[in-house]
Amino acid sequence: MAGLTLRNVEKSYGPLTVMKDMNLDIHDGEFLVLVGPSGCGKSTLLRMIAGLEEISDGTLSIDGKVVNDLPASKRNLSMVFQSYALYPHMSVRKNLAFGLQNLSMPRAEIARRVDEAARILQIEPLLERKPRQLSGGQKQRVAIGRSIVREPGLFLFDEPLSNLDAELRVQMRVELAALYERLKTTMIYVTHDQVEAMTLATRIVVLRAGRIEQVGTPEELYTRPANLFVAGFIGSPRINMLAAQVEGSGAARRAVLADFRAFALPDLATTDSALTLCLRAEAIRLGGGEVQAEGRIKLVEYLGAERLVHIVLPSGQTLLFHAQGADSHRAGETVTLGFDLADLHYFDTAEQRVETVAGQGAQALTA
Amino acid sequence: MRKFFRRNTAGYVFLTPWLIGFFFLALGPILVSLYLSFTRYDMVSAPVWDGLGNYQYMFEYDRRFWKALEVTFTFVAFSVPLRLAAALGVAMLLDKGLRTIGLYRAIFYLPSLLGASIAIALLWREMFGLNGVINQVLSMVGITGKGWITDPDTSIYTIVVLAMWQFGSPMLIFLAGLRGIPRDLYEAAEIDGTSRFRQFRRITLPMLAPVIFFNLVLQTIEAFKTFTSAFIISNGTGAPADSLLFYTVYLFNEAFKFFRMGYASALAWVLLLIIAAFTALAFATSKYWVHYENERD
Amino acid sequence: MKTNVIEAAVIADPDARLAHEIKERQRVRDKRAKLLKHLFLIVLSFVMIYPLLWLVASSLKPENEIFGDLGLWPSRFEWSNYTEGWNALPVSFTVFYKNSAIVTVLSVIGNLLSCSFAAYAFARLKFNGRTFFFGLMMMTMMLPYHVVLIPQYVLFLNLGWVDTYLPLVVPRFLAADGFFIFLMVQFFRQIPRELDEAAMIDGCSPFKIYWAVILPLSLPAMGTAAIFSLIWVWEDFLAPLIYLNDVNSYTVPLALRMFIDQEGQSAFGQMFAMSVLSLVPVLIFFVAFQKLIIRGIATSGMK
Amino acid sequence: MKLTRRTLLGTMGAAAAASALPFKAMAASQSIRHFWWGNPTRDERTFKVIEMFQASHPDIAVQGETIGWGDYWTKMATQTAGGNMADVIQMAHTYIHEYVQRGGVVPLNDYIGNGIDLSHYDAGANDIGTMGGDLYGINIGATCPSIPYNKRVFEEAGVEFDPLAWTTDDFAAACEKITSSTGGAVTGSEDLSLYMETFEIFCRQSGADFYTADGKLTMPVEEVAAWWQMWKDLRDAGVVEGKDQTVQLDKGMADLGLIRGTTATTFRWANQTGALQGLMQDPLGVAIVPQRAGMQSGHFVLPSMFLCLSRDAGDVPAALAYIDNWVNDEETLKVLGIDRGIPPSQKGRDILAPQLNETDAMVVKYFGDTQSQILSTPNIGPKGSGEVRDSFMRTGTEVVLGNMSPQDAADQFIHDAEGILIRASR
Repeated sequence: MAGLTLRNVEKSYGPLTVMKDMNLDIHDGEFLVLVGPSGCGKSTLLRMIAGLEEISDGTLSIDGKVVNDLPASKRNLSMVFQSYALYPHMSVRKNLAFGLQNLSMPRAEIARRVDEAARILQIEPLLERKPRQLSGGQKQRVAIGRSIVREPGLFLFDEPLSNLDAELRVQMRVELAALYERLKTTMIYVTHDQVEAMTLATRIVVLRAGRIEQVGTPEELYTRPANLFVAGFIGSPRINMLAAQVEGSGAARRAVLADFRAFALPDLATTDSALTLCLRAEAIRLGGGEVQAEGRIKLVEYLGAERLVHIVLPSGQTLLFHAQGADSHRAGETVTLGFDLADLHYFDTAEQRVETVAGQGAQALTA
Repeated sequence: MRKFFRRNTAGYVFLTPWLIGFFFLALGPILVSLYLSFTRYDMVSAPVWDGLGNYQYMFEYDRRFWKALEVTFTFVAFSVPLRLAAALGVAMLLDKGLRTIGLYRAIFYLPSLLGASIAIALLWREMFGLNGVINQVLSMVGITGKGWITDPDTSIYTIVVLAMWQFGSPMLIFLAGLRGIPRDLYEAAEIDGTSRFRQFRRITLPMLAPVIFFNLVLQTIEAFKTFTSAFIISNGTGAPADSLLFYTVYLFNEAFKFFRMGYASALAWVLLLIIAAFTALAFATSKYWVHYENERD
Repeated sequence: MKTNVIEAAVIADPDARLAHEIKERQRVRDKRAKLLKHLFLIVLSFVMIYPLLWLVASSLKPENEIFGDLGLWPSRFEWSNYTEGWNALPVSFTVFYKNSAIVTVLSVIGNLLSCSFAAYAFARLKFNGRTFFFGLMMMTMMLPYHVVLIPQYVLFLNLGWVDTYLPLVVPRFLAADGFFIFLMVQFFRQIPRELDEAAMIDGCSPFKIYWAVILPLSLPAMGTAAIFSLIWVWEDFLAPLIYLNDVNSYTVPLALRMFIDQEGQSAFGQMFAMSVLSLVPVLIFFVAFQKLIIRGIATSGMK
Repeated sequence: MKLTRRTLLGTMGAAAAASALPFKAMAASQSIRHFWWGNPTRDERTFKVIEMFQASHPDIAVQGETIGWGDYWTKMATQTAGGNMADVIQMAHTYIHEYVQRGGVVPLNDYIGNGIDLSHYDAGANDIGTMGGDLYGINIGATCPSIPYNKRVFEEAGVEFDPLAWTTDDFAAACEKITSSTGGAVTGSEDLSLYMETFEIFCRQSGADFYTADGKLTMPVEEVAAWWQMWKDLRDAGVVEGKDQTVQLDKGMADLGLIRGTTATTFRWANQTGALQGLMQDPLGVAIVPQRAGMQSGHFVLPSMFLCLSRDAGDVPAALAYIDNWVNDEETLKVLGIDRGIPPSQKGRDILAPQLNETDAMVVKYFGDTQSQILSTPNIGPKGSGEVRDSFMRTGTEVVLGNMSPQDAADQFIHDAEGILIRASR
């Protein structure tokens, strides 16, 4: 079991600095997901934690001990790679046992652990096969098996599901979640898929360009995105964004939108004259809402239990609306749509979240 | 400091045998040869300092030096691409399918095993001679041949053919490289209906690039240094009319026949610079066409 | 259900039958291509093997027939070229083979070990000066050997190594041949780096990674290197020529050079006979080791 | 066994260097090394001689070292550069001056009659081994120029000639006759225009020598031109081998038209006749290099091989004993035979007379019969004369290929040769 602390961690390749002043506390026993678009530094961060990548500056501690110069094998962790990285010349059994043999563990103990891992992951019949005789999902299980036999204090996952097809990915996601429930060991998981992040994480770290954009539970990220980037990145379907001009001053400030009628703004902790208003797809109301506009339905995506309705506003902007599966709207219809002010997220020109002063989170995260 | 050691220790430990060999066995002789290139040295008496004399003579007076360069460049220009093409072609033929491959592979390697022996020299002179096999075959299709190997205009190409014929070592390396290409890439391409030629261009060539690069660099170096075949076929003289005066043949004769080791050393260092320039060029361009799987820098 | 209907329709469709026929025709064409390929390989084989046939034929001819008549078939078979050739020199070929075997086996082991060490460092380990040393290594391959011959001889003479096998063997344990280093570097770099990293996390030291991951996955490259190394050492004559003085310590290629005297009595028939025999061990090794290259299939195909 | 142990130790690395040292210590005792170029027959004979010598001199160990001609000189140069020459070395007349003039071999004057007994040698037998008044190389086998010819072809073509007194005209006529009678399948002779050795006799017939005693070039340009012109005429007449064979230089015996059965004659040193005969089925005869009408004889005798004491000789008395045994001991002379050339003493020839085979006997007879034609011994060439020979072949090639006239080529060659000698003398 292990907790991690990163203090002012920096990473540079020669003159190129890709990460600066990274500070993060990872609690013992949590499932932390690092998420962000490609090139955001999430893999680099994971590899620095693993000891595969040198830390240029700052400190990394595991359980309060600085491990910057500790080789990977001494950090009591295990890692699952995107390409599985199974040793092609060893049988599955050998792949699982290899790391344990390096610890010169008694033979019987190795056998016990390998068998147990094989049982948990249901790969017992595959033990004598070579990796090339396995399907993608089977390889993935073996790769996970290889990391659990070591019984490490910390699991690292580097986009482990990205090489699997959609169905398997969902299945493996569930199994991973179950595994976490069973082990309750600290896990750090890198992905670019926010669905994986939302479903697996106890906490999510959203990264962009080597910087942390927000840290929080999935609910926090979804309900209170700290900035426009997180708002856009977290949540599916993507959040609706509306540009607004602020007119007037003081209590008389009004938001002027292209398609909706202007409305009075609540008391916001900003004086910017332009705002971005964000609205989840499920917050849009057809035929209702405090602020309304006319739109035409362009497309309806039927997903079974629900429908995703694309509505084009007069200005040409498209909004997404989350409807029930039984909803009867058809493409081509003209509808009235609206929203409640309470459902709006406000972001200033610096793309940071702006809280309503009356609201509970008065202290803006940007401070 | 500790970090420095941690970073470097493993690398230097693994490099130790080479470092010992380089510093204790190779570097000394290399530096001595560089020193000798500035001297007159007949190997019997002590070397005499001559400054840039050797280099000056080489570039200003030595007609045979330029001739040797011409011969060698011609050879490199023809033999390297032809030999690599032959090696790659045959390697690809042997890579897939046939059950008797092992036998073919051994047979195709045979000429390289025979190397440049006296037997090969005798045979080559025979085959490309006036009444040789080549002319007999040509006369069947109505072409009157000539003494290919004794005509100064064509003799170099018989050595090119010899080099091509001995394509065994690059072939073997290509084969080993082809073995490293995952089969499923081809299977996927097959399913997509990709033509053989496109498969070659889109899969084989890029996947094989590191090996092609290796063969290209090494074959170029070796071609510049070609010695034995030209030496034995011309009885060490570079005849006819210096048309087989390969650079190293000239160098060898200057050193061991005419007792001018100092001059020969100067010749060697000029050749080294030429080869180094070509190799550097190859390395410089390699980043545009050679990619290593999963390599991070 | 719906799909079944469609399938049935396709089979009944004349176009589908045509497609089937095309497929069938393609199979025939593939067969023909295979036949052509074989034919081509056989013709090529003959071209490749002709010199060996000539060599074998010459080795079976009486001395005074070898050059007068260049046909392949001897008028009578002179097996004595083999029996007498074996003992024609002051020292029997049994000794020469033993000497060659010692030098070759040690050299091959030395080459594979030391060069793979250096190659692993160059291909996989990060250290200051890597590019610089790699450049130096490449440079050692570019200087014509003949000009370092004498300084090297003087060096080994001062070490007291002349007339022993040390100058032939020790450099090979010190990765003297850049060719093999560069060859292995190119192959090592093809192995996915994540395997090293997985092994690192699995608690492997750099040496263990080299030994348990890199080497087993480089069998084709190591096999190739072993074959080249064996052949080149076995056939090398320049270094033995320079460093060995005692005829009792001569290697096979050196012994072959004792048959021919440009200025006097030569024994071409015996020389050819012994040349043919000298190819046998190399060929056996070649056939045995090329399996390593074939086995490469098993280790590739990571993804 | 000794070597095996050393080798195994060697694999353990640099520390093993010490294990090789005992060899050095051994070399310092009464032991010498003898290095020669050989072939299976010569090696067998020489090792027999070493064995016999060691039996009679148990205190001296002799290590015999041998390799073929081509590699011999590379190894010799390397050993010389390293200061590790064998004590007793074999030299050829084409190389001895290079080593003498650079100090690679030492004068033997002090030891003659004082360690080495040469009193039985023919007068003048050691002239070529003597440079600047000092004897450097002891003649261990004499030879002379010769034209070996295919007796069967000559007879079938009906050529009648006196092998000891034919002229260039006779030679041309014979070539014509042979070529026409075989319909061109066999030409009269190899084109010898690039053989500088043969040209030397031709040149000497005019009274001129290649070099003066102190190494100045004296070969007349007219003689060079005349030589190349003579062969050009023969070539144009189509009675000698074509240019294809001619432009290959320094051919080994296996490449000779005489051996291949495509020409009837060539040039070789007389002592090589036996080796030629071994590669052919037709019987060989030997003739002199054809005489030019109205000119003097250019024939001469020279040692085919020398024994020399090297600069690096450690145990001089042991080496002297070995050399003395070599040239005097009757059993030794018997074992050596005429493999290295004809013994340059009556004593030696008498000892061998009973054991000669047919070809050898013919060669010895030829050697004796031509003694009367010897007028003088050519001066040994200076440093660089080896390169002059190369230049001769190269420039001559241009004539053979028809790129230059004999006269232009001769001018060019003499000009180049002078340049070569100047460069070599630095």
